[in-house]
Amino acid sequence: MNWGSTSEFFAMGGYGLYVWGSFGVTAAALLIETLLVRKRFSDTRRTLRRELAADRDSQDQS
Amino acid sequence: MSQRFVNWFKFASPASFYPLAGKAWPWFAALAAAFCAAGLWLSFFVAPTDFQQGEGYRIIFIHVPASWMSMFIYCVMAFWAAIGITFNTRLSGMMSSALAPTGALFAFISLWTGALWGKPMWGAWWVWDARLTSELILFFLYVGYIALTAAIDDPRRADKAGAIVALVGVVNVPIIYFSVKWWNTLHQGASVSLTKAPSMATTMLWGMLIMALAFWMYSIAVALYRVRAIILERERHTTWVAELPEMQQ
Amino acid sequence: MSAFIAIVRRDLLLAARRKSEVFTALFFFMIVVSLFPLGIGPETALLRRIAPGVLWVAALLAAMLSLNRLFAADHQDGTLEQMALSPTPLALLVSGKVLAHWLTAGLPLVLLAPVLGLQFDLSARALGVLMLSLLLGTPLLSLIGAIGAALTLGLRGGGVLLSLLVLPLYIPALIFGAGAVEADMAGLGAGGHLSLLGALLALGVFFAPWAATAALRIALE
Amino acid sequence: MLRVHGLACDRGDRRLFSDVDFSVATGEWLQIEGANGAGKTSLLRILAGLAPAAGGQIEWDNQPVSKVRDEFHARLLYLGHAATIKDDLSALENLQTAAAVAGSPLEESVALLALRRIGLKGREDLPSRVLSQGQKRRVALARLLCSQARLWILDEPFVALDVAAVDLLCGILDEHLARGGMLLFTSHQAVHLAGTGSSLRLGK
Repeated sequence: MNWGSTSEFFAMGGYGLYVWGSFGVTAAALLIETLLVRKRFSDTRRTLRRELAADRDSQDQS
Repeated sequence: MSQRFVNWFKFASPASFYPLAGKAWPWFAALAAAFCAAGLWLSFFVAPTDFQQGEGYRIIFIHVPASWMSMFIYCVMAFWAAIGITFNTRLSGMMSSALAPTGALFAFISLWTGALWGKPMWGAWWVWDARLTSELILFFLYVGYIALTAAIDDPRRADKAGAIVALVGVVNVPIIYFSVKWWNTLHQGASVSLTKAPSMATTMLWGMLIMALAFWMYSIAVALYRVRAIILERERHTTWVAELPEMQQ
Repeated sequence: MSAFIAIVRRDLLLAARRKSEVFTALFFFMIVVSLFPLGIGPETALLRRIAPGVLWVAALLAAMLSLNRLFAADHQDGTLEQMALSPTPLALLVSGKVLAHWLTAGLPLVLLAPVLGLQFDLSARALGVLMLSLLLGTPLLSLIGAIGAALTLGLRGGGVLLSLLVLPLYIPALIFGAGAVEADMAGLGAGGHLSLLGALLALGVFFAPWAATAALRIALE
Repeated sequence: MLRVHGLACDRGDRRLFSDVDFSVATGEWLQIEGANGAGKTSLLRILAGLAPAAGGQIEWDNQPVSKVRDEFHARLLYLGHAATIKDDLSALENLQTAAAVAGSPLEESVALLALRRIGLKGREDLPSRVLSQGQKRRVALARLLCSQARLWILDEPFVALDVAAVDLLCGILDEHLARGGMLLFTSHQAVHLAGTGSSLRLGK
């Protein structure tokens, strides 16, 4: 184990800003990408569902 | 033999790839999470402090794998582009455009972490190191690909044009890399390179490999998820989309 | 082959009838190069050091200016369709257009560069190497540019997109071209750089017309 | 002999036409009609090999056209909607360049003769910029006079022509058909041509 305490872990031997800046931004970037992809998929699915439902309705009526 | 050949082309159709991707992506996401946990544990708790660079060197556990991924993804895009041009399959273009944003993201992460590594080590946020410069140019190539495919309205045309850009780019990547490397040595002599960290211990190598695996699995999962969205957008008027279980109700 | 000559002849004729376009690019080259001393200062040693890079970057931008129109007019008036239907392979006709583009946009830069180099106090020998590197490098700019011009044909905001696509691909030409002059001034000899530039040119002559043709066929569909 | 079977064309998500069948034999002509946007130009472009078809076959001399593409192009003359005229070149230069690109370079005397017959005598060396719309069309049509191609595909050849020019063009087309040529064209007006011909209506 490299670290004596939690604060030592976060300080990273004086390089805390750089190390956590790297890991933090990476984690944030990957998380944001995941959320954006999920949103794109569900948006598409929602519009398609509505289009199809409208099509079915107009078919039922005719 | 012929049976297997037919099967491959069956999966190359969007209609059969869509459910396959839907089943596959959670597995890759789970693998990504597992490798990520293992990689982080290795890079923070197992790998020892570097006697020259202190704790700052831990940045390479994401910097190096992200650079690898950004280059690898570009090659995979070029591979799909070549398939698309040769066999004229619809899926290959969709795969390329599903991969591009993730590749660009990894190129960005590589540049960002490179800058954060460079500041304490070299005293500057940016140095014209051969690898960093090539990575920057690779990022430009990704941006060019995304901008071009976004500017073309017809998706089929966008796929074909994107395929040409990807192929021209992949031919140029090694040329650019070697020219930048040569330029670099001519101008400032050999500089400290990121990957040639002074004491490359086995644990460090393992940490980087496992993190690379995590990024790899993540890329596959995200690309599969994104390609599902792209397939739905492109195939919206087909009957198989209308008959999908998630489209009912 | 007669079709190839006809294309080159026609494009040269068109350029000769519209001289202003050729001269605009040339004056752009001159002005950009002349701006650098004004921005940096007139110190001769410094100017001599930055001269190869400045001249090369300016040549690169000047060659980009006319790329936009490389295929646009032919696309608009249907000439491109006629070229695609010609019994002569389209790639050969595209090479003809690229050659004409180089003769009107690249060669004048090569000829003008030594004059501008004098502003930066380059030695006669360095001027010679500069001309040689531009002579080998500017055709490469036209070749790679043709791919970008074909890909962005008929797109909204095609001009900006073209620079985004093409400029990263220009980097090796820039490095070896400017590097040749620098190496020569440092007494290292420009042979290595120039032969690499030549190798890139050979590669470009072989592949670029093919890629540009594939891109044009997409635009025609 | 050009034979087309089950041809279909898509634009974006929409199907423009499908199941188009026809054949054109030596000395025959076919007029393609249809409302704006019915796909007339698309059909001609597909036949010329400029655009891909969404389905169906095109046969040239009983062989799929994709297999004999070069031979087909050597026998084909396609004049599209666009004038293909460069404003900065003279009528003579335009004609000679176009013919050379099409693989059959013209002697200057032959080109001058063609321009004279199409009614551009004395205007051969003027820049096309100063010609009228109809005169520019004539420059483009002068190519027909010098063409050795067996199959002509013309998109709206009668547009922007005056009565005399329409008669002249009809004469040229008749000659082509009499020589055993084939002709496909689009037009909104009724055209009286010699030889056997038919018309095809796209859309409902």
